[in-house]
Amino acid sequence: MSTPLLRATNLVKEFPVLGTGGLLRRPDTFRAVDDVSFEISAGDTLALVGESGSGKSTTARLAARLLDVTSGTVELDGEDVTRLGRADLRRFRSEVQVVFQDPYSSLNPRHTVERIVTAPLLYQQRSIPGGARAFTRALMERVGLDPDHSEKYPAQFSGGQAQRIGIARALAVGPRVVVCDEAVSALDVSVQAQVINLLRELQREEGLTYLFIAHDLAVVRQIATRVAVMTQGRIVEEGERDAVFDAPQHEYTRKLLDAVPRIRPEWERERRRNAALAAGATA
Amino acid sequence: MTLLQVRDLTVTFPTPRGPLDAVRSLDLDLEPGGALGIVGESGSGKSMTSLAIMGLQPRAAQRTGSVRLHDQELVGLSEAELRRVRGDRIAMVFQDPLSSLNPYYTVGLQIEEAYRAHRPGTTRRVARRVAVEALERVHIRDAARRVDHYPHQFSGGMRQRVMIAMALSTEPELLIADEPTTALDVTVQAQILDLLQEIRRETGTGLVLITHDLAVVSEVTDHIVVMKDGVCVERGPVEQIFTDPRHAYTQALLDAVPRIDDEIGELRAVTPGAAGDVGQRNEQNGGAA
Amino acid sequence: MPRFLITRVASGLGVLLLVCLFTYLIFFALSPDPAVQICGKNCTPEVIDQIRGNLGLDQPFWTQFFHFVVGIFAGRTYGEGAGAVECAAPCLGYSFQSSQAVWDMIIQRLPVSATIAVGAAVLWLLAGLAGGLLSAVKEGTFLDRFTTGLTLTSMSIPNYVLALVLQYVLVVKLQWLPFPQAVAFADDPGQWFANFVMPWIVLAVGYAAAYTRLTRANVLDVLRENYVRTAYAKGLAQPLVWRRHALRPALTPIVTIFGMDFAGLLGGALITETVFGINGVGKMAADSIARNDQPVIMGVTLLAGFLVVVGNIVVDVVYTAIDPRVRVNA
Amino acid sequence: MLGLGYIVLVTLVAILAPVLTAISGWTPYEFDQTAIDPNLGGMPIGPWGGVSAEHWFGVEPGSGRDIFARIVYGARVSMSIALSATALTTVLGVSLGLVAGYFGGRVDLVISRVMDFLMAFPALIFMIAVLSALPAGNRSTLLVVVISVFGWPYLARIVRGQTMSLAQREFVEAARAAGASGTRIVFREILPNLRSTIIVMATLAVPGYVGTEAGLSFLGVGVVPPEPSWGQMIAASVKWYAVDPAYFVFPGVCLFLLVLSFTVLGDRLRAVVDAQEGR
Repeated sequence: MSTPLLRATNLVKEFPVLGTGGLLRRPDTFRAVDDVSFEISAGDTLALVGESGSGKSTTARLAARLLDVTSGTVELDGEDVTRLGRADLRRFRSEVQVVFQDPYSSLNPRHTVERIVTAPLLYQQRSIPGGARAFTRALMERVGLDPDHSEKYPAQFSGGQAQRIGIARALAVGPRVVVCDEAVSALDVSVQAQVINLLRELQREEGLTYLFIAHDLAVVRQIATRVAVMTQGRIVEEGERDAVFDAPQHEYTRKLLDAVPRIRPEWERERRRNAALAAGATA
Repeated sequence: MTLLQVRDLTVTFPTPRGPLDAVRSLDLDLEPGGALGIVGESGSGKSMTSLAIMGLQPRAAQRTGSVRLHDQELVGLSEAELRRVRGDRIAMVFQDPLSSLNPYYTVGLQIEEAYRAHRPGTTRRVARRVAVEALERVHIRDAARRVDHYPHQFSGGMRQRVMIAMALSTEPELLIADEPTTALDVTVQAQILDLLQEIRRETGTGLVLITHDLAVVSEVTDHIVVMKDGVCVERGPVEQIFTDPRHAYTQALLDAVPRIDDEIGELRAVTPGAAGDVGQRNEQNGGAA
Repeated sequence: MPRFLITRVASGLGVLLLVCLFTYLIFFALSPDPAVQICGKNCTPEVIDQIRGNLGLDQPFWTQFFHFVVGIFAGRTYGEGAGAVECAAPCLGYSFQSSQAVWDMIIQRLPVSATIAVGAAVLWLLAGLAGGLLSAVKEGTFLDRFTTGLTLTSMSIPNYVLALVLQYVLVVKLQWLPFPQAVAFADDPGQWFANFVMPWIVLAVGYAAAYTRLTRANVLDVLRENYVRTAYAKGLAQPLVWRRHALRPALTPIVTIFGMDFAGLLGGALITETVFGINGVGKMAADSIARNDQPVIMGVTLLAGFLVVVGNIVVDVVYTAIDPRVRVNA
Repeated sequence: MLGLGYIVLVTLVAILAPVLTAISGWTPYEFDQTAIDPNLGGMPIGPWGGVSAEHWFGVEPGSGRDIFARIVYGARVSMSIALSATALTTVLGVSLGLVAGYFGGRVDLVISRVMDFLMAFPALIFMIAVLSALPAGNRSTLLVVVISVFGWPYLARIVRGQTMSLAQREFVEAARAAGASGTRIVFREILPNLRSTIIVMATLAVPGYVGTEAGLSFLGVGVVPPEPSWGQMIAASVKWYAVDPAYFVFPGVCLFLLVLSFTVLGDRLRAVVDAQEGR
């Protein structure tokens, strides 16, 4: 079997507890991520699902090396990246990019779109192919934004559009892996659907690999190929998407699935039938 | 005989570019013991609706129309008369329970004051017993001890239970819950929704549930109002809305909901024109507040 | 004693030690030889040497500094044999000018400075809180704008200018008040009050303006909080909402600032005391600076630093008592 | 608007001081014995402290020096010291605040302790002591340095707090994910977001420093005579104010108006910034 594109092995992350510790005393630690391992093959989407405090976002940050691990390794293409120096880290940053939860918070309010999406190349000291303006326009078109708005500021865009800017920034360096940390959670349902579609389309066209962090199981069902369920810093169940959703093995997974509010399937079926009838009638 | 009857409710804000309707010509009806869901995306005016029913819209806003609770008209009441309705006959639960509770006082005191505001002459002893009972009713364990704790000592779900206990302490006829589970985890959300259902069953309190989550309203309410840009685009019994939506916006919204037990297809996103002529008014004004 | 308090006291002591060291260092490096000063005109090199020996000025810097710090806690002895002078703890040395013990000088004048500080604090708290609340209640009205204008004006008058204006108008022209002179409260309360009222006003005006603005801003912020909306939704009357739900959260941060301001003032209001010729710690400091009386300046500096540090700690303790979020976590 | 006008006026006056005194005919250092009455202990001759066509703002009692000329040159001192001190404090406060707020940990610990120390320090007593002990040469530079050393923590504390909250925002994490170094994040990502805070704080610092300079000069440790300063003139007027209030009024009013103008300007700026940021 070929090596997976991204592999995390026995990840552990501890944080000092605020208010403990002093001059002579080590602070107490809280283990946010406790022995987590997973693999993602190229072109796949692994969804990390869990409730708040489950450690899923910390895991994502460890995988993207936004946080340093306490122990364990993260491998990209078989190379351990947890201890990369500055120059090698830059290479890693051009392979692994992140899309964040809050589109407004994740975009610098004082920078224009052009400055935002070209910043990664600048920070990695790479030249901008075709010049900043043309590069920005092409990128904006790719994520479904009007290229004429490249000189606008984030506040001038709607939430969904702002999240597209965030995606464009992630794509700017041509990454292979994109970590989506609750990337659609803050969006209205209509916009959420658009952004999910965009992410799927990009994956289809460019063979991107996603590590998708979410608490919304319905969203995960729409986008994941594999699912890992986290609680209290550990992965309790991992498997193919349909296997996890249709035949959950772990008690916690079952509890989680049971809690999700649903529109009754029979209503749903009837609605589709009605919609089809209506479409037939007008045709 | 209706519990809540809202007619032609309009909330208008003055803006530099002229007045803007956050809610326009809204009608609502709720039978005693019924549950009405108001669904909409951000900026649809659903939260402003709940505040306007209580007369709690921001000072700058202007409210017109009619809000009747049983036979009493609430629009035009004096502040003192309104106060007798608020918290006693209509109670509210808000989205973020942490910021909605005052961090400086125990939850007991905050429940007690809600009760005593409407039962003048109640002794502290009695009010305290009411507070403990209210906490017990929302299934907070060890209520006699927890009543003296501060809001930050509770978890998110427990805080929302405190808010509900506070709302219920006066045995209101109507409970308005504005996104009561949005800030909560899915397992906690399920518990809170169960609690709301249980309360409705046992006390006959009418419920107005405001949310952006279609699946939540489909489980909890029996009538639904769909709002967009301050206007009701569609209303009806829950089954009809979910099986045979008439308005293009409702259809598009339902198409866009990602479903957990569904075959995977392209989600049909709401296109800007889908709402038809409804949205245009506010778009000219730069969108609803 | 909770752990955070130990940490605070320890870091406070550290700050004091640094204040001590820096002041000492500056004088060591900059001042002309104090022995020459003390000795006066008809002086011989032998006498100078003897004075140096008695004061320990012939020793290296760190030794001098060490003796000084030890003296504060344990007392020290100047000179040797029959001429030795015992200086009991807390020993801050002796004035070069008057040969009085610095500690005694401070203790003598502290009540005067404290009187000024307390009176001014009462004034500015009353005016600041009332002005801020009124301004917040009447937000956007003429009264609010007037108060804002008044606070900006008050903040812009340098206190010595205000002091001179008051003195000119009230004393020279209208003759409502006498020229300030030291009178004990017990001897003549009316005279006592007449003496202190101008310093109180002069000191209070700037603070009152700042507290007005702060109170107004805090109250308006708190009124936007969700829990205030909850209180209205519960059907509470506006006065109760204000009193219980807005006032306490709005005023709590002011406690912090008040503690610091008051502590800062307790150590003497240098300019005000000088202008009015009131014999408090502040005027003593100004006089000693003019006469290069190093031990006195050291003493006042240390006292002021000490008061600020203590004020800080007191504020922390009070804060844990009034803010339940801090209380339970501590 | 009036405030801004006055600031512009004082700035122009400060820059054009030599031209103005050439027009008025008196330098700040010339004694005019004819304008004072030696029989009355050197009282200026004429009403309002000797205001006349010859001496626009009257003359100094005792010496007969032209007050207009001294006010004009005093404006130079006030403005240059206050503005230099503001510039220096801003640079110190912003850079140290940014560094402490962003990097946290030990760096923050050290900078924060220094700030605590400086803020607990009885600054006024210390400033007076240091300035009186130091040689009088180049007093202006000394004043700027001493004022700035005690002034920067107040700005740094605010910058630190804002930096800490900005550092929590996801765009900072995004920059890190994009490969930005700490310095780049601080200066490219965070600093632009502090722009309005810094402008407002600096504007509000100026009146404080105008007041501090005048206060120190009033106490006799600021600008050394015969070079004029408003604070020093006010101090000199104390002996005379009962008989010659005009001598006190001119520098007092000029000083008050300058402080007030900057305070009002800063307050307006703050309101505009708050409104823009929707607070």
